Amino acid sequence: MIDDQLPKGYDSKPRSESNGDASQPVLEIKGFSVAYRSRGGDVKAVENVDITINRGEVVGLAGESGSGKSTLAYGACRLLRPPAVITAGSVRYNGRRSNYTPVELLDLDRDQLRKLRWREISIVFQSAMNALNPVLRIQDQLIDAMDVHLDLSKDEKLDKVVSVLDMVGIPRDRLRSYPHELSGGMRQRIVIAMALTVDPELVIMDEPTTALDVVVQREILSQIVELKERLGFSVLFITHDLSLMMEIADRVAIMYAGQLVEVGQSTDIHHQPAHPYTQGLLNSFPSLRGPKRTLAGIPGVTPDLRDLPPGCPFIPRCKFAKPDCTKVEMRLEKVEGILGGKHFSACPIVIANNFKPSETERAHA
Amino acid sequence: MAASNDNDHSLISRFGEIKQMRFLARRLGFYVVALFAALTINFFIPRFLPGNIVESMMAKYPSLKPSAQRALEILFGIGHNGSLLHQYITYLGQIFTGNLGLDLLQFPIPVIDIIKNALPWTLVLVGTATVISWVLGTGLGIIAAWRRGGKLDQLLPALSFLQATPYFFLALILVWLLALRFHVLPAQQGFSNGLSIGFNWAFILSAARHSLLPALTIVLTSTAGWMLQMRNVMITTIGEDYVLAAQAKGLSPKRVVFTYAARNAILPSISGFALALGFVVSGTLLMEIVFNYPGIGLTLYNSVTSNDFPLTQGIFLIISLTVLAANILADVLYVIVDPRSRTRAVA
Amino acid sequence: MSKVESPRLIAQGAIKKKKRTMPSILMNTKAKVGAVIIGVFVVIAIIGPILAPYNPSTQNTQANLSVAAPSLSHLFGTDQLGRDVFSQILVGTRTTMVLGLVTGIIATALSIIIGVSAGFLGGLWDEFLSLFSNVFLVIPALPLLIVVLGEFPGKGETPTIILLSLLGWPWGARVIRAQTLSLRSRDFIAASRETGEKTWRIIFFEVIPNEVSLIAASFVGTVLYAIGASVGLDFLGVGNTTIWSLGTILYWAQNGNALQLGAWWWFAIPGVFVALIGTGLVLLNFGLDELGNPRLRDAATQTRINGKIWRPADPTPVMRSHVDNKGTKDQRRSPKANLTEDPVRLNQVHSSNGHLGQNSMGSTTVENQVRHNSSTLSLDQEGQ
Amino acid sequence: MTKETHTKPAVSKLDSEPIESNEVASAAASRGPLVMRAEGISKDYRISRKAEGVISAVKNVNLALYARGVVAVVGESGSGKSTIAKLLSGHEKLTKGKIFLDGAEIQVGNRSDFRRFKSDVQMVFQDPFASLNPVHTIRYHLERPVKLHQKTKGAEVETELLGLINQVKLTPPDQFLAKYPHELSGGQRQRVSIARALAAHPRVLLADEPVSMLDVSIRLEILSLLDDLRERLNLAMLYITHDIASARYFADEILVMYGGEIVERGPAEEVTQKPLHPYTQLLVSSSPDPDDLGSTLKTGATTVARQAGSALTNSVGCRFSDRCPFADDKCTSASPPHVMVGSNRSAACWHLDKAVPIIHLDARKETVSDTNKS
Repeated sequence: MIDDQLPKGYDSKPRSESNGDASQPVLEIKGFSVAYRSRGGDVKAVENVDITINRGEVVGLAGESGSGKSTLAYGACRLLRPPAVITAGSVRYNGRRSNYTPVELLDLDRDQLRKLRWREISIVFQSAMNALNPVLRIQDQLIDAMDVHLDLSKDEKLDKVVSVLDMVGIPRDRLRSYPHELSGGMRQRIVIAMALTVDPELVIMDEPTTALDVVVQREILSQIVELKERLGFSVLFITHDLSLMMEIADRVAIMYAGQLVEVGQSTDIHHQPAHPYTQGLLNSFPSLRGPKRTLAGIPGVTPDLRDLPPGCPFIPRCKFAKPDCTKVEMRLEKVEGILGGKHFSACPIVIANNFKPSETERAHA
Repeated sequence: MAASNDNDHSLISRFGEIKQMRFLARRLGFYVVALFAALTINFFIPRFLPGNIVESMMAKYPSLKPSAQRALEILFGIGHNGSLLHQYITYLGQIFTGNLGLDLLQFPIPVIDIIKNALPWTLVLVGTATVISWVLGTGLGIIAAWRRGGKLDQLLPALSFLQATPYFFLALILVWLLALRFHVLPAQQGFSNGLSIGFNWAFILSAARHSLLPALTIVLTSTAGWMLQMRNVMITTIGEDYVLAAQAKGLSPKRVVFTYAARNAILPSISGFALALGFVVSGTLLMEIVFNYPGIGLTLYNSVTSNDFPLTQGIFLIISLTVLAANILADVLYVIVDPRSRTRAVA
Repeated sequence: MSKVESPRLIAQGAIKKKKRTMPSILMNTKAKVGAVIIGVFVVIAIIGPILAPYNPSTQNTQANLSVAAPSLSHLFGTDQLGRDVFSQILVGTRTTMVLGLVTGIIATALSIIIGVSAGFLGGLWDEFLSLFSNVFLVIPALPLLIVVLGEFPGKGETPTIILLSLLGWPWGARVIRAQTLSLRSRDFIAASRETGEKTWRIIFFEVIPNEVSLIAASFVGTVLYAIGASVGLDFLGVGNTTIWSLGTILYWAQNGNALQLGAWWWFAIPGVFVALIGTGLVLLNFGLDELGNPRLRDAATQTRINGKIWRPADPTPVMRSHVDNKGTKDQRRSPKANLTEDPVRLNQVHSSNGHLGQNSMGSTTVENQVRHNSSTLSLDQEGQ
Repeated sequence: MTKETHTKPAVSKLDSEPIESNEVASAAASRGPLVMRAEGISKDYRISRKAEGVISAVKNVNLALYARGVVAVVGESGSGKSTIAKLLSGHEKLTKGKIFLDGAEIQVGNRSDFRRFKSDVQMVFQDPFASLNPVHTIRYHLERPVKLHQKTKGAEVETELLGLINQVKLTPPDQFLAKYPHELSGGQRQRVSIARALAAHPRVLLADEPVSMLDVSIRLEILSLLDDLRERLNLAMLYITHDIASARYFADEILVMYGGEIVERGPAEEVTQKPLHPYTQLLVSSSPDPDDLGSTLKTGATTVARQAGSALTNSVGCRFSDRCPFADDKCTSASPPHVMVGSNRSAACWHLDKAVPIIHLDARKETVSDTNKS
């Protein structure tokens, strides 16, 4: 029944003939570039990014403002508007409702994408106040995605909405409320619930708790993780808070100036950051527990994306920078660290010459 | 799972309640003050005018009987009956009983009766045309915003021209083209001579035919304005996160456009509607004069040119009241469309 | 919380930086056209009366000059008294423009005074001033003007200017008040209090400079209103019909049965002049709107992708571009890829930047991209 | 796991007499002489005419700022921490209480009083994108306070401006003066903001979330700039933040606020490492901890704390009681007084004896994960 609703081209084969592989990643982004066209020139907001999200995995995407992390996520879903243009790459989605046969998102037309959206990939927006339509009741905003994607009766939909709301800890009497009648924490929960109404395979979370206090943030994140375990979706978690990311993500990708500079298991990156930028970032967070460390931060300012110098974009702020760095072509390179695992960095200089656990090394590592 | 009763919630609803009360009180206060302002302006106008208005009128209309002088003096509160305050109170009393005095030109027909004859023409014509142009303009604005850069958007300069064209000038052009050159439609008056006003087909058809040109004038000139406003607000609204969210949900474009974007974009248009009504009334006044249309505007003009002061005063008051009534209507509409304007405590 | 990372911000940043080099209002096509139109009329208003070939009121009783169609000696024809319409329009444009501008200045000044004090002082002041302007807003202006001006015949344009100014300020005041209210709560106002600045200095040096584009828009709107209303009043003959203005020309045309005589030059030309002035003002305001609202500005810049209108519900366009050494195009990926690039458009876009400038554009396959992306260390390769 | 090692703050003192919180010695006092002191300050906002329509945003707060010392006020949004900054800076009027500068009570009745007060007490704002006027150059932003407070003219102004720019390490100085705010990055703007505050040569700097709007990599630079400035310029500093980890690094003393009241105060290291009050404990345990490999966020085991009730309305009893795991009838019927724990620490809780063992649980978890790693 569900299969009938899927667009052609993303589920044409009947399930029995499927030769798909369920162990393949849910989302595979390759060579992905996004540019903002403007009269002053192209702003290369995302440049040649590779990233995969495996089934049931939480992948963290971290970086400073303007590093392109949101652009990457929204661009992969093709939700950016002009002057944004996808200039290169491929985004393959691969889920159980597509019989694990990859679907190339960049080739789908509007109506095909429309059927795939939310059903397969849903989004928790950053600002709950802005992501909810102020003139519609909560109930209508939760149900309208089901109207499009699920073939259920009105009562069944309502039941489902109530159960999803219950999962995020919102009583059902709030269904008939309008967004402005709810507190910030409640709105954020509603936005999370909204992303789960049609059982997506992948949920993109764009700084879902940034605006909240730590106590509420912790509660909501615990709920998200519990729901993830229970419902089995994958998460792309976007944040600028690296310590939070280390805690919640299985794998972490670090972005700088529109490019990926480091990808790896969160433990690898935590204990053995291989890119100077990652080291700097980790070194920017005061720790609440354990002995006090000397914190350094990263001097300098983020580069102008319209006018990137050749080579590594981090050169002006990097303490390991050498003349050779201007010739580096930004590519993720496997790191052979003491922890092993899948760990890649875009800094060949540090990797080749003096890769060792940096001075950011933890007291206990 | 924890019962969710976030800390600021009760505060939010309480603030909401208080804001709501204040908002209501403010609107009510506004209506009361605006009403009194209209009445007071009306009261003072004859007093600002040079000379004794009643005597100059008596001189102008020799047919008036001395009894009329007394009536006029009461109406204008001029003469020898007490203080200004007393006059004002007498005047208010008269207004509230619906007594607007007697007309001079067609003495002793009460002013209110003349207004009663003229008002329906204007209300039906202007009301219908305004609603049509608002709906049309808003609809076109939605399309223009959705297909920005499209054909409709390229018409913007032409539409600005239409918006900038004075009502009466467009009316002149239309009369010249459609009535005088091509004789498609009648140019003057509200219905053909020889018909009597009543519920018969001959009259209704004639009235409809006569109203086409004036209606076309209003629609052409005011549609462009609504459209430009709606287009700009709509483009701004399309940039909101909730529209993007609707799109990310895979909702049909129809639902994204109407329920998410347009539903929000229309709010300023509604509150602008009431304010714009004043301009509409002004514009149609000129238009009625061009078409010699028997509405309230033409009646006002005639009363001014013939110094028929009681009628002028009465019509001005009626127009003010109509604009106020439209404001109330827009307020109610706004409350229906925007839930934020009717926050109440949630149990 | 870190600043929201928004693509919009990035794109805007790019635009903003560009802005420094040129007054931004002139970058806007609509505003440019509007400014040119208004500029032409200002010139006409200044030198028009000097250029007028005839005295606009001089009658010419020659029979063939009564309601004569345009000719070389009478460019816009004559009226039924043989007066030169061209001269009337040149003289009348000045009257109408001066009235509009003077009213605009007075009414805008009132709007600023009332709007800024309501918004900045707040409290009871705000309640009172807002109420006051709301009441003025619902007073039907034209009927009132007809009633009052009907009693001051032959007094020239001064009563009209005074009355129009008195009735024309509330809309601007409302907008300026709202803006002031939002500025007042901004941190930089608190910061200047922190510095110890006096209130008047905060108002004039911190608040008002931030409202320039709004004040300009309000001024333009008021001029538009004043010209519209005064032309209407003159057309009715409520003002002084012996003064030449675009409205009184129309009044005489209407009285002289220009319509019935088919003398289109008599009523159409002055009317089109009024409409053109209005169009200029509307366009100028449109430009100001776009200036103050980044989203409108975005909408004005990028609307067509590959010659196809992009609608907000459409997916992000994919315009794979690959610069190859020969400067030729690769084959398109598949016939299904309906969003392939439009070379002309792209070249335009890129002509001003160094990234991909001289090369012609083409698309590349995903496979190409993947190969391109192979994970070999590339220290030995040349940079671009 | 031995109890003794982790209960260093003298729990034995818990049953000592209730005290006024201003009797607690400040951990910042050792830095330098007392500059500014607030005694029992309160701020009520009236939201309706009715008696219960009063919100006390700040209730009976005592604090003292010492030269070269940093006092941090930590709490969630709506806890009243920003109101404290507004009260101390004279932007809001006190409902109750007194503020002393150098022992003299502050009266800011008229404008010249206010300006004089402003040359001693300056504030740095949270949002560097909003706190600079977009239409003015950096020069204008710095010149005004210099002219107003230093009464200098001509060349002296120029030296003063370059000095300020140098002090906040914006180089090269002459280039920055001619720029407009939108040409600067967030970090640079915040430096300008700090320079503007310094232009008055203040003795007290109130920093209201000075880094929360900045990128993580920049935050540290700004904080170390502030740290450097207080040392060089003898500034007494109030640091308002929701990030308790940054307070640990930057401040000498931490005041934890909840519902407009100070619930716990003490030396930064002690408050963050051995929190006493149940709310501080919740705050600390909720902060993200990258070292916590057994994190509940990875396993999905939820430990949801009880939700907050309305904290700000006038109610009797402890304001945290409706979220507190230890709350009983006593907590909802009477406000707890501050209990002194050591010479420079106190917490306002009826059940410190019950609450404090939580520390052991927490500490044990830490140690367990530590042993796992090594």
